[in-house]
This record gives sequence, structure tokens and C-alpha cells, in this order.
Amino acid sequence: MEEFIEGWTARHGATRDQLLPLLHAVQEEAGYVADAVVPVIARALNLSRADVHGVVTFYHDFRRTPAGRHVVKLCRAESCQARGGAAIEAAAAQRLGVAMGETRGDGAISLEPVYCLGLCAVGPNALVDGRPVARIDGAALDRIAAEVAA
Amino acid sequence: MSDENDVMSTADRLIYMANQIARNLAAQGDAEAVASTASHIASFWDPLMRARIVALAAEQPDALSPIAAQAVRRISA
Amino acid sequence: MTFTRETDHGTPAAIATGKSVTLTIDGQAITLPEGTSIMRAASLLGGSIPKLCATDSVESFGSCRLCLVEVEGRNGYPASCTTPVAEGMVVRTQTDRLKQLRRGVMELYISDHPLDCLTCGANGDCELQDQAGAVGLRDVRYGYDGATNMGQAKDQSNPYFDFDPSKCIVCSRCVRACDEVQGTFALTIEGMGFDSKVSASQGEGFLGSECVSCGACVQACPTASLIEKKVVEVGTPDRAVVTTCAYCGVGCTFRAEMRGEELVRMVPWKDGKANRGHSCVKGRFAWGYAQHQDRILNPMIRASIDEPWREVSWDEAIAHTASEFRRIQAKYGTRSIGGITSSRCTNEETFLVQKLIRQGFGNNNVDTCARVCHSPTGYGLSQTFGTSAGTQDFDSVMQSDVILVIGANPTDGHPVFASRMKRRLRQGARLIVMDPRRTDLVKSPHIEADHHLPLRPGTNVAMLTAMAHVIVTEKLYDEAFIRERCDWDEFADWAEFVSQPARSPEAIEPLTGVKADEVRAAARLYATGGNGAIYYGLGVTEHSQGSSTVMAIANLAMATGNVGREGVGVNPLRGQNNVQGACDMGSFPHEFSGYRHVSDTATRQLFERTWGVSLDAEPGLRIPNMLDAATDGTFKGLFVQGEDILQSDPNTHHVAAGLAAMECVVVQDLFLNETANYAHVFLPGSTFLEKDGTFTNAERRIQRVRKVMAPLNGYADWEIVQLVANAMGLRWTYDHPAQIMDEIAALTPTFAGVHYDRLEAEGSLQWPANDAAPDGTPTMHIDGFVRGKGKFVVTDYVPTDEKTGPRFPLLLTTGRILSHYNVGAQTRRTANTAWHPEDRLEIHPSDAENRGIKEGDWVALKSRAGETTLRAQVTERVAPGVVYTTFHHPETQANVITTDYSDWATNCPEYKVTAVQVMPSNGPSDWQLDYADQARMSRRIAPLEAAE
Amino acid sequence: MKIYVSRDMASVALGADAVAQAFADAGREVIRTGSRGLFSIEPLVEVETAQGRIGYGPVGPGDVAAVLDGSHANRLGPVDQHPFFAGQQRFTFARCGVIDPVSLTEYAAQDGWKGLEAARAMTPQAVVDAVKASGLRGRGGAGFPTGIKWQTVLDAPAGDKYIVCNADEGDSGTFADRMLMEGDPYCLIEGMAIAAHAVGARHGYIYIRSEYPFAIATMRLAIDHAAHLIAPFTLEVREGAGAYVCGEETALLDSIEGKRGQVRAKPPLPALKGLFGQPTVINNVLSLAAVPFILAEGAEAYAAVGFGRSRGTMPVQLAGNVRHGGLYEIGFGITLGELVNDVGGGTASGRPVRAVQVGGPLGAYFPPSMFHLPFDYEAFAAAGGLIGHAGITVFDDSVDMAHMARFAMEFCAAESCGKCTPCRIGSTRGVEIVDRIMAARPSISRRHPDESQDPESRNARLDDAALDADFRQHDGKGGYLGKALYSRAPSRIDTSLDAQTTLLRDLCDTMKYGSLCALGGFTPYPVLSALDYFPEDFGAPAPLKEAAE
Repeated sequence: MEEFIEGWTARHGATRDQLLPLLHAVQEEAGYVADAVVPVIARALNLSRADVHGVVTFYHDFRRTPAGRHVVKLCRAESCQARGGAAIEAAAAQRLGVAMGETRGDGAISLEPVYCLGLCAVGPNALVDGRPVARIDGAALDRIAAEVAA
Repeated sequence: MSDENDVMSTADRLIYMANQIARNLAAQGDAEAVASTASHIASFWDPLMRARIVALAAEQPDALSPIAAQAVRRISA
Repeated sequence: MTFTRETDHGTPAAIATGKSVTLTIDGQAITLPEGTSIMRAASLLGGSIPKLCATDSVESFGSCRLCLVEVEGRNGYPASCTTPVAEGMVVRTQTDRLKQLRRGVMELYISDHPLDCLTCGANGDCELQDQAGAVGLRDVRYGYDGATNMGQAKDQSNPYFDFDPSKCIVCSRCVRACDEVQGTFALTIEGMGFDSKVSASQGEGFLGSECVSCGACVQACPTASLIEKKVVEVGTPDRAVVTTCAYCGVGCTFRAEMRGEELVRMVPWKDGKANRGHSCVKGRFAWGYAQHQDRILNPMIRASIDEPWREVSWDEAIAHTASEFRRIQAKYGTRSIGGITSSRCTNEETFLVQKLIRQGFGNNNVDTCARVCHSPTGYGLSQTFGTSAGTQDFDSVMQSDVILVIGANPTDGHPVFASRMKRRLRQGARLIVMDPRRTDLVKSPHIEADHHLPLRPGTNVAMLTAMAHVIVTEKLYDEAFIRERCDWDEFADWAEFVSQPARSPEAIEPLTGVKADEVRAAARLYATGGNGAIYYGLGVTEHSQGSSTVMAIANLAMATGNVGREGVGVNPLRGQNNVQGACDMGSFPHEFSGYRHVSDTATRQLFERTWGVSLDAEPGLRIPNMLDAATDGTFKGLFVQGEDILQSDPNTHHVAAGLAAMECVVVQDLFLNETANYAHVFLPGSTFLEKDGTFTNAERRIQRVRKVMAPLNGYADWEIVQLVANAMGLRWTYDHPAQIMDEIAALTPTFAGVHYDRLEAEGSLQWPANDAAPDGTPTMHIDGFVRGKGKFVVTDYVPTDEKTGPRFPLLLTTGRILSHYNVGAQTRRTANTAWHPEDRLEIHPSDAENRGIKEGDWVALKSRAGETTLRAQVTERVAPGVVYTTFHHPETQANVITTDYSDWATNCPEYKVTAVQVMPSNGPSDWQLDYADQARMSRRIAPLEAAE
Repeated sequence: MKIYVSRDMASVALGADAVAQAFADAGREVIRTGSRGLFSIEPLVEVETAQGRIGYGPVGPGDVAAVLDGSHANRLGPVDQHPFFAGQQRFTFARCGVIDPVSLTEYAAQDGWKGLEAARAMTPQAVVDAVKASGLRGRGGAGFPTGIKWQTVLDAPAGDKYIVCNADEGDSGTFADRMLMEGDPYCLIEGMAIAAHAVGARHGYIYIRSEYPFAIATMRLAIDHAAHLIAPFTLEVREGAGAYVCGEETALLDSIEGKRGQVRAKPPLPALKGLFGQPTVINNVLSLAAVPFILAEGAEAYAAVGFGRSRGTMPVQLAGNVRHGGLYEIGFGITLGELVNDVGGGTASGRPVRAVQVGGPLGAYFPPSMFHLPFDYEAFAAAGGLIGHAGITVFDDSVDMAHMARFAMEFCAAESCGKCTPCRIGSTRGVEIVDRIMAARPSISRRHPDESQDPESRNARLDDAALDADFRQHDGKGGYLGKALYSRAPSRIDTSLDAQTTLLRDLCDTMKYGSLCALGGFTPYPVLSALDYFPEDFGAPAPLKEAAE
């Protein structure tokens, strides 16, 4: 990771304002921002470990542990709720075998809340491994469950 | 204690000090340096040390640099 | 003094713009500087708006929402801490509506706070408790069954304070104090929302985190979340005494907060002009040595150093001392004894010791530990500017645009000043660091030097002359300043000298190892970047060219016009609390107080008239010369107050041989230090908490030391000196140090205006303080140099004779670390050992690899002077070819290694350059083992007979 | 014959990629556009004909032949004559859905860069004056006059100044920013370049939430393409990291600076001391995207439309349980009822509208009795609500408003930055109070939507089982939001409905007037409006006016 970070800062700069972009890049590269990488990032941007830790733990996006192999982000916001989101949320947890906010024991899938994807007239919505899916219903959940199992 | 420990004798140290002062003041030019070296020794050395360096200058004519030697001559005068 | 808390105006004073506004708060009109917060304005009016997240040591934050106010014509309820005053504003701070809102906020706070006030360590000293009362909270309707942040584990890892997250109200005051005041950025808020919590580094214990334990967070905490262990143990204080720290030359002012006769905590005082309410781990916490069991409380004597000590009465010890000194003088002559004053002791005590020697011993054989640290500063600045002291106060750094740090490591050595400097750097000042090591100032979170010149140890003069070369040849000098303030012909001579091609950055690159371009860029920045300030430390003075380097620095400052106003100047960072004062008080063998030569007849006559004796007009011996004379048999007796020359002075073997050759060595100290192994009389000393007096810090600031508790040993140090003096036949009758200061003032023109009543009234005075400068002198040389015209001195680079070679291929340089202080006599007897339990040798990875040395390995460190062993720390902080260690631990005895080379003008030892070899080792050397045995033998004590 | 298919994230979520691929596979030239903005007809396929672009929608990948031969049942005719579009005043969204969003040629052909050219011919002060004269107010929610903000930055001493675009569109029910960035990115770039010229800024940032990956990619591509046209002004996209609060402008600035997205106290205003402590224009996407029109067509043309002090157009977003959901740009002044019923066609479930939330999670819930309200900043403020980013989320009569009030607090708790106390602790306490109220209220008669509804609403069913599952998941231990949000069983306090309702109102008062920013300060709007308009869901008698209806 040290080499990756060195290369990244060489291309993008090593000022403090690069912290979020760098964290995104590290997460993209490694899947998560390990506690052990925080000191490396801190050194690279001349920040304290505390500075970086505070930022990593502030933002929902940054993970300190690896996610499941598949990530389903299900919208919980009002517009999706107005279209039956709460029921879908419960059904998704059951169908996918993982509680909201957690990663399944076998590491296959993480089910995460998201608050709005901006697809508010066609909910309930989700991002399945980054792919937007609208009008989620039981059938859609079945398709997702099958994808994950594959 | 180890026998190879390198501690100067008092005589050696006084000679070293006088030469070191002279060397550091040499850039002022010879005449000025002699005066400054003499004045420095007069200002900062206790009477026994001054007496000792005068004696050492006589005992070991080659030990002092030319500037230091002249300065010592001056304080002995 | 009874216990009252310092007033907290909630937000810092506004940055002065010269404009002021008038507004009305609760019907009272007030006029104050624009930019002031409403909160501060209300506080200055004597009112008090409830607050929790605001404290006047950090910028306003606006998070607690207790300080809401009403402003006529504005919607809502702005927070008074973040809202600046405006012309004609009408503010109400105490309406029913505001009370309702504040109660609502407080109800939320208490819904997530333990209800254990009665058993809480901060009970009675808790802002949350106070504010809950102030807003009239009676009921928490949310109950206590909801989600809470209570029940989290306490972090007790720091030896001095605990962190209890359950009691945290997440006001971020600790985080902000760490960032803004200390500049370490060791704390953060982890998480967000309700789960937000204070975290040291990555959610770890404070001890293992980036925290440097300065105490700013503890100071800032409004609850018991961050609290001194001692407060929990002893209880909250009931009285406080303002005094001055006895560690480094910054001279922080503290409130010693007491409960009965027990010291509860040392709290940095906001009105302290040197520290402005900040502190470091030493002054804030490391005072436990004062009550350490190792302290010697009874006087002791012995006939020879291989005998055990015998405890005796004060009378016997004093009489024995006097009779021994008189016996030796009778046998070997007046000049056969001398003494050493201490930079740790007060001005008054130092003055008395040199008076004892000059008046009582009848000679000028007095020297002081400044010999081994800043004596070249005294010489160099006196030659060039005319006064032996730094030019600025510490506040000045906040006006600097370019800061040049030479041979100093303030974040370790002068941490409280370093925090100010770092604050200025974060505001945008530029930084040049000239140091062989990559110190924290070169690069650490949020600061980075614009130029680091990692020169080979011993090449300072060449480097500074090369900078002068650039400034002169590129015509970057300040001609108007030079023509007005200096002698133009002297400048011309100097300019001609530095302009020679041999002194160019390119020419000296092979000597210094620093790229010429970097030197040129640094020189240009210093000369043209606005207010340029130089701060330097022992990396400048402790060389065979120390005095030349100081003069080279002065030359640079004069050539660029960087003397005589705020934000510029030449500033030695003084190592010890009173090293400036010890020098001022006439501790050197050639001069009386106020830096007047003993050969000066008028001065001498003044002293002779006052003291009623005739005084020696010849300079006395310096410490190394005393030791030489001892070895030669002409110097037989020594009085050493508060200094451990065996550990701190160079070439331990030489020191030991000198001490061993004496017939009577008297040591006055808190502990049986290393020097005491060679002593015949031990007089127990008192701590700074046990006496009155004054210290003078690096900015020439004279500050009061106040007695906080009775001396455990029975006498303050000044009283002990008086006992010795009177036993030797002098008739001193001082009842209080104030009388000693009156004598100093009467005899010393620069101190003529310094009296205790003025110090009480004004807190401190910076000398010169006299009729010409009745309020003291924060900045020197404003209208002209003290010596008249500033003097450019040609400083030739004369390399040291200490050379690397096949036997000793590496250069050793030495220094100190944040958590310890000098020989460590105090800090080793505190929990500061948690951070630095031993001295280690820093070595570059390539040098380590060549020798098969790994991190933590024992290595033998050998020079032509001696050998020791310690463990290695492999780091790129040091350049290849350079190794570094601290000298805090007697087990290491780094000064066994250092040589007897010294500064040409002052004999300040060349600690910073020793040619050494480093090799793997199995453990302590034979010498270390022998020494440990000897020390054990030497410290045997036969107790005082019970009958006595 | 060109085929137009949207690449908008919503269209893609509905299957537009597969549709586009099917046409490409059939050998047709497919142009990917932004979305026209009506999602009930997505995936929409437009076929270029002599009569204009004929729309079909929704279309599936198997419908290629039927579309090409014009026989598809969902033939909509010329798209711009569709009633949903015909009634709009598309100033800002004129090109969205029409052109290939990253084609510089098409942008230029559709009046692109006209505003920037005009601005560059003017002095900075003249540009600022034009924006002032247009009456443009911040579209992010607060409605602060954009021109005055720019004036402050223009008047600040020269030096580093920044243009920051707030594209952290986190409010549920809003998607206009996303649609514009995906559908007409050059419009935003042009607006920012004009702003830069007006105030003397050299660099700008577009802060886009990470939940908008399409917008991020499109904006980055567009910035690359347009760099030479806006030089020396430079732009970059900064990706958010999942913190709703970063939509608050000062938190957003801290986030760009690499810090925790905590809200700063104001003053100082960002216009004077913003990004990196320098004078900064920070505007919403829609504010900046309105500027090219103002400069190109004149401030008067923009100001001619509108209502009262709310000038120009507002891209209203119809969301939630609404039949014709989408983006509808119209002059201020249209009533809420017209938007929901006439434009939106009522609920998608076909059941009666019970509540609409206007302005996202911090906006008030209004019952149909308030549908006379004109869309106007002042009118909404007077009614105890806010326009915000002009998102309207429609709920049918199956909604439990106590649950929605609880969710408002829960959302605030999940997204609170944790800086100020009312929001940090209050939101969690709010959840706990509503839980107590819900536990104590008499069981409410659930309104079951029957099974034979519009297919779109087949999931919009809140049955008891789902509700119970919802609560089970939230009971006390852990859940995904952790202990912070779910209280243990209350005891020792007065848990009566009256006491808890009073406490909830008091808490809302503390949050509304005590919070540092709008997150804590506006969360009471949905809570109090739910309490006021739907008291029966909180175990209190229904309001008289509804009883009278």
C-alpha cells in the first residue's frame, strides 16, 4: 500500500485537501481503509494519524474492514419509503440473509443503507455492486439473491 | 578506565588554547590578530594560566603559532 | 492566596485592527475592539453568558449552543461566542426565552452524562456542573434509559491524567487545544453524530498515541473527562500560588494549586507572558521529583570518597565546610578553591554564590553551567551587539515572516515556545531549518520547512558565511540599515571577506554536504521574505567555533536589517530555567553582574565599597581550567551548587580525574548526583517549590519564584549559602530574597529598576529595567545597538580538530528529548520515564546495515575519549555518517564519549561533534559496570544517630 | 434515423442500457442523452423523424421492431408536445434530454457558451449586476440572492478566490442536480465559468455526492472536454463520501479541505472566508446552471417569470408515490395542488394523497388541505415549511405519520455531524420519544391499499407484518444504526402520550432554535408538521378541519 500511496500522491499532490480523494483511491484499491494504512496516509499528506482517523470514521463511505464480495446499498429515504421501502428493506434482509448494515457470515454480501440515490420517482431503489436498480420488488430481490449466490 | 583515553595535559591544553584563539582571529590580519589574541588571553585567563603560557612559550619555542607566540610575548611584557 | 479560578472570557482577544465599536449588552454600553465576540464583551462587562465549548485559549467553535443570545433586529438566537460585536448592536443575554432554550440544551447534555457528581473527581471544579446550575436545570425528562455514551472504559495509560469518555460532552475543546495551542494534532473526534467521541490518534490509549502530554487538553476539558490523576487522588485544590517553572529557559508561569500542604497540580497561568497559558509535559506534570524518596534531606560529610556518607547536623556540615575551605586556602593559597553556580537556582542564590566566592574566597574562581551551553552567546552577542542576550520577547515570533532555526530543536527542548512558533508557521510564516538532523520542525503534521539545510556537524560557520556570501553578492543586504546602525567600513571589510569565491555556497558544498542551490534559496528567503527572525540553540554554541557562529548569525541579522523591531532579531533558546539569570548575576570568572569585567576599576570599587572587602582584579578559572588545575595540584576545593558536572560536562574521565584530585568537594543538590560520588560534603538543596526568588528566562524576563511549601531539607538554598558565608566569617543578614534583589539592583545598572514590589505589580520585567527603560525592554536595540554601532566581525571558518577517520568514521552529535531534561536528575524521578526510559543511539539505516545493527540492538559507541554502550534506533532522522544520542541517563554517560575540544573563545565544549565508531555489543561496557559499582559504593549512607 | 435513449442514472436503473444496446445491435445509431425528466415513460426511446422526435415509452429491449415500425403501444408522439413537457418553462433544463450531454458540438449548437461569451464581454461588475437584476436566489434551499453573494466575493481583495458548486444533493425527493449534471454538464460548467469571471476566481470545485457515480463520471468527462473553453479558469470534481451534512455549505468546504465534514459557525461567511480561508462563491448546481440563460437571454427575460420575490423558474421534482414522477421546470407561483394532482396525476398507488413532504427530509409534511400554497419561498416559510430544493415527495393514505416523524429524527441522528448538542443528542432523544409515543398510542386503523392497484404501486404496501419486521429490527440491540438510535424500555419518567408529546415539542423547539445548521434546525419541520397536521397518528384527536372535510 505504501508504494500505491506514494505513486498516488506523486500524481495528485500531497496537500491536505487530497485526503478524501486519496481515501477513495485506497478503498478502491484495497477494498477498505485498514487501520494500518492510516499512518502511511498521514505521513504522505503530512497529517497526524488522528487527523486521518477522524476523517475515516466520519464518512459513511469509508470502511475500516473489508466489505462482502457483493454490496447492496438499499435506499431508506422518504421517497422510497413512500413507495413501500420499509417492507422491501425487511424483505431484503430476509431474502439475502443479512441484517441491514452488516456483512453476511460467509462474506458474500454486505447490505447497507443509503439515503437517496436521486431516483426518487421510481423507488424503491438500490445500488447493486454499483449498478442502479429501480422499482425493487420481490422479483428484483430474487434476482439479486441469485447474482450474489453465483 | 581505558588507557587509550585521550586527555590532554594542562600544558598541552594551554598551548592548544592559545593557538586556537590565534587561529580563529587570524582572518583579521596578523597585526590585528596578535593584538586581539593578547587581549583575549588577558581578559579571560587567570593569572596562573597566563604565567604558565609565558613559561611554556619559553620552554617550547615551536609549540605556539607565530601569532600566538607574539601575543604571548605581548602579555608577558 | 486563596483559590479562585482564572476568569475565562470564552473567546480570545480580537486581533488588533485599531478600530473599535460600541454596543449595548443588557442595557450596559461598552466599547471594544472590532472582532471581539459578544461573549467576550459580556464577560468584560462582568456578566457571564453560559458556555461549555468556549474557552479563551482557543478560537470559538459554536457547538454547545448554551451561549445563545438575542440581538435586536436579527432573527433567531445567535451564539454569542461566534458572533462578533457590531456598532450599535443591542444584545440581550438573559431573557426568559433564552433561559428556556439553554435549559433545553442542558437537559440534553445531562441525558447523556453520569449522575455521579458527588463522587466525581471534578466535583466543585466542573463547568458542566456549574452551567447546569446556572441555567436552572431541575429535571431531565428524557430519563436515563435511552441511548448513552456512558459506561465506556477509562483510558488510564497516561501516567499523569485519565481520560474517561463517559464524562465527555464532546465539546472538542481538547481537540482544539491540541491543534491550536499545542500544534500536535494528536486528538480528533472519531465517528459522527451521537457516536462522536474524542480519540487519541487512532482510538488508542493516550500514552501510545501521538500525544506529547503537554496538558493542554486536560486544561481545556470542562468536565472530569480529562483529569489529572493527582486531583482524583488528592481532591480539588483549595489554594494556588503563582510561580515560575524550573525546567527550560522558556520560563512558563504556573499556578501551583495546593490542597493544604500538598501540591495537587501545576496549571499554566494565562497571564504568564512567556507561556500565555500553555505548558509542556515537564513543567505541567513532571514535578514529582520534588517529593521523591531519593531526595537527600540531611547534610552529610565524609573524609574520603571511598567511605560511606555520614549524616550530620546542619551546624556540623556548615562548620566543616567552612573549616575545610579555610584550611585549603591556608595551605594552598587563596586561588586554590572556587565554586560553580547553578542555572537551576534563583538569581538571588546565584548572586550569593558568586558573592561568597569573590567576597569570601577572595578570588574570581566562579563559573557556571552556562560555560557548557551558552557562553558563546554571551561572548558573540556582546562583541557584535553589545549585550549578552537575545533581542526579542517570545511574542515577537507572531510577527515573523521568515523563521530561521539553527541548531535548535525547540519541539523537544523548548516545547512551549515551539508551539507558538508552529502556530505562526501554520499562519503562513516561512521556515528554514539548519540542522544535521531532520527534527520535527523540518516536517511534522501541518508544518514543513521551506528549506532544510542538513549540514555536516561542525560546519555552521561555513554555512552562515555562504549565506552571507549570497546576500552580499546578490545585493540583498539592507544598506540603509547598515549605514545608519553599523559601521559601514566594518561592513565593507566583512562584505569583502564573505564575497570571496571560496565562501560561496558552491565552494563549501563539499564541506557542509548541502546543495548550493538550497543554500542560495534559503539565503534569499531570509533576506527578502519580510521580518526575518533567527532562533538558535546549542547546535550553534557547543562547537569549537561556537562564538564565531554566534557572531556570524549576528552579522546576517545586521546585514539584512533584521534587528531592532518586533518579528526579527537574534534569539538564543536558553537551555535552563535560569541560565540567562546565572550569566547576568556575575557567574563568570571574568565579570561581575551585568557583564562588567573584573578589571574595570570603577565597577570593582562599587562592589568593594558595598561588600567591604577588596576584590581580585584578575579573571578566575573556568570549569575545565579548574579541573586541569586540580589535576596539577593547584586547585583543591570546590563548591558546586545545583549542578552535576560529572554527568553534564564533557570527557567524563577528565572531570572525574579533576574531582578525585581535590581535597574538599562540596555538593549542594536535591539528590546524590554523579558529581557527589566525588564529594566530601553534601548539603541537601531545596526545590523551586520551597523557596522565593526570581528566574530570568531566554527573553530576559525576570519572573518570581514563590514558595509553595516549606523546604523538606529545612533551608532554602540561599539560606544555606548564607550559612556557609557566615561560617567563613562574612556577616550576611538577608531575611528574604527581596533584599538580595535590592542589592543586585543597587550594584547592576541593567537591573536598577528591578524590585520585588514591581515584580508583584507587573508580573515580570525584561531587563534592562532602569531609569532609561522604566517598563523594561521587550525588544532590544530599537534605536541603536547597546554598544553604539553594530559591529560586523569577520568570522573565518576554522574546522575543528576533531576529525573522522578510519578508527572513528562517524560523527556523534547530542541533544535532548521532550520528556527529559538535561542530566535527567529530575525527570528520571518522574513518570516521564514512560516515554523515554533510556538513551538511544540514532543511526541511519545504511550505517546500521553496514555494521549489522538492527533496531533495538545493543551497540558500543566509542571515541578517542571513551566508550559506552546503549541501544540503537535506526532512523532516517540522521544523515548517513551522523549518529545522535541524548544524555539524560547516567547509565549511558554519553559524555564519556565527548572530547575536551571546546570553543576557542569561551571553552564551551564541543558536544556536538565527536568522531566515533559504532559496533554491535552484548550489553553494558566494563566501564559502565565498574562505574555502577563505584556509584553504589559511593552512595552508602550511615544515618544520623537517633540521639541527635 | 437516429435513436435517442437516455443515459440518466434513473433511466439506466429502469433498463435503458439494455434498450439502447438492443437498438445498437439492430444496427441503429443510438445517441445517449440525458433524461427528459418524466420517469413513468422511461426507458424512453425517441426516434428522429421528419415530424420531429417521436417518443415511445416505457420500452423494453424486446420492443425494437415495434418502435421502429411505429406500432408500439406506448407511442407518445412528438415528445416536446407531450403535456408533461409542453406546460414547462425550461430555462435551465432546455437541453436536458435533448442532446448528447458530452457533445461540445451539440451544446454549442443549442446556444451553449452564449452566456459565457456575453459575460466575457462585460466587466465583472456588470455580470454581477445582471445576476442581481435577474432576481436569482440560491436554489439550494435558503433562497439567498445569488448576485449579492457574488458581489461580496467580487469586493473581497484580489487573491485566491474559489467557485464551489454544491452538488451534494442529498435530499430525498430531489434529483434535479443529478439530472442536470448527467444531462447537460456544460451548462453547469458555463455557469461556473461565468461566476469565475464575475468575481475573479481562478479555480473551482464541484462537490458531488458519491451516491451519484454517473454524475461524477459525466462531469469529469465534460470538464476534460471543455477545459480549453473555460481556461484560464480550471475546474475539478470532488467526490463526497456519504455524509449528508456535507450538503451544508461550510461542512462541504471542510470536506473539500480534507477534514471531517463538520459545520462551521458563521460568521465568517464563506464569501469572505471560505475554501482554504479565501473568498468563495458557493452555489447550488441549479443556481449556477441558471446563470448561462440569464447572461445569454438577459436578466429581464429571467425575471419576467416568477411570483413575488421568487423570480425565474424552479425545476420542481415530483417524487415518491406519484403517478407522473419527474422534473418539472416552471415559474414560481404554481400551487402545490397543481403540481401534485394536475402535473403529477396524484398517487401512483391510486389511493388518496394523504401527505406531501416538500423540500426533502428537512421539509414539512403538508396535507391536501394546504394544496393552495403557491410555490414561493415566502409563502412556504409563512406556512411553516420550506421549498428547499423543490422536491415533493407524495405519500398515499397508507402512511403512518408518526413513523415518518420518527424517521425524520432517525435520519438526523444518522447524519448529524455531531458538532452541536441539540442535533447530536436531540435527534437520538427524538427517536426515543416517538418510539414511546408509538408504543403508547391506541392502535391505529391501517389503511390497506388493495391488491388491484397500478402495477407501479405493488410494493407501496405497508402491511402489519412489514411494519412489525421494521420495528423488530429496530428493537434495542444493535440494529444497523447501533445503540445510539434505539432506546431501551423507558422507566422512571412520565411516558404518557401527553407528556411525551409535550417533550417532543420542547425538543423540537430546542433543536429548531438551538442547532448550528439546518440539519438539526429543520428536522423539527417534518416532525412538528406531522404532529400538527396528523395528530391522530400520535394518539391525539384528528384536527377539526380534517373532521369537517
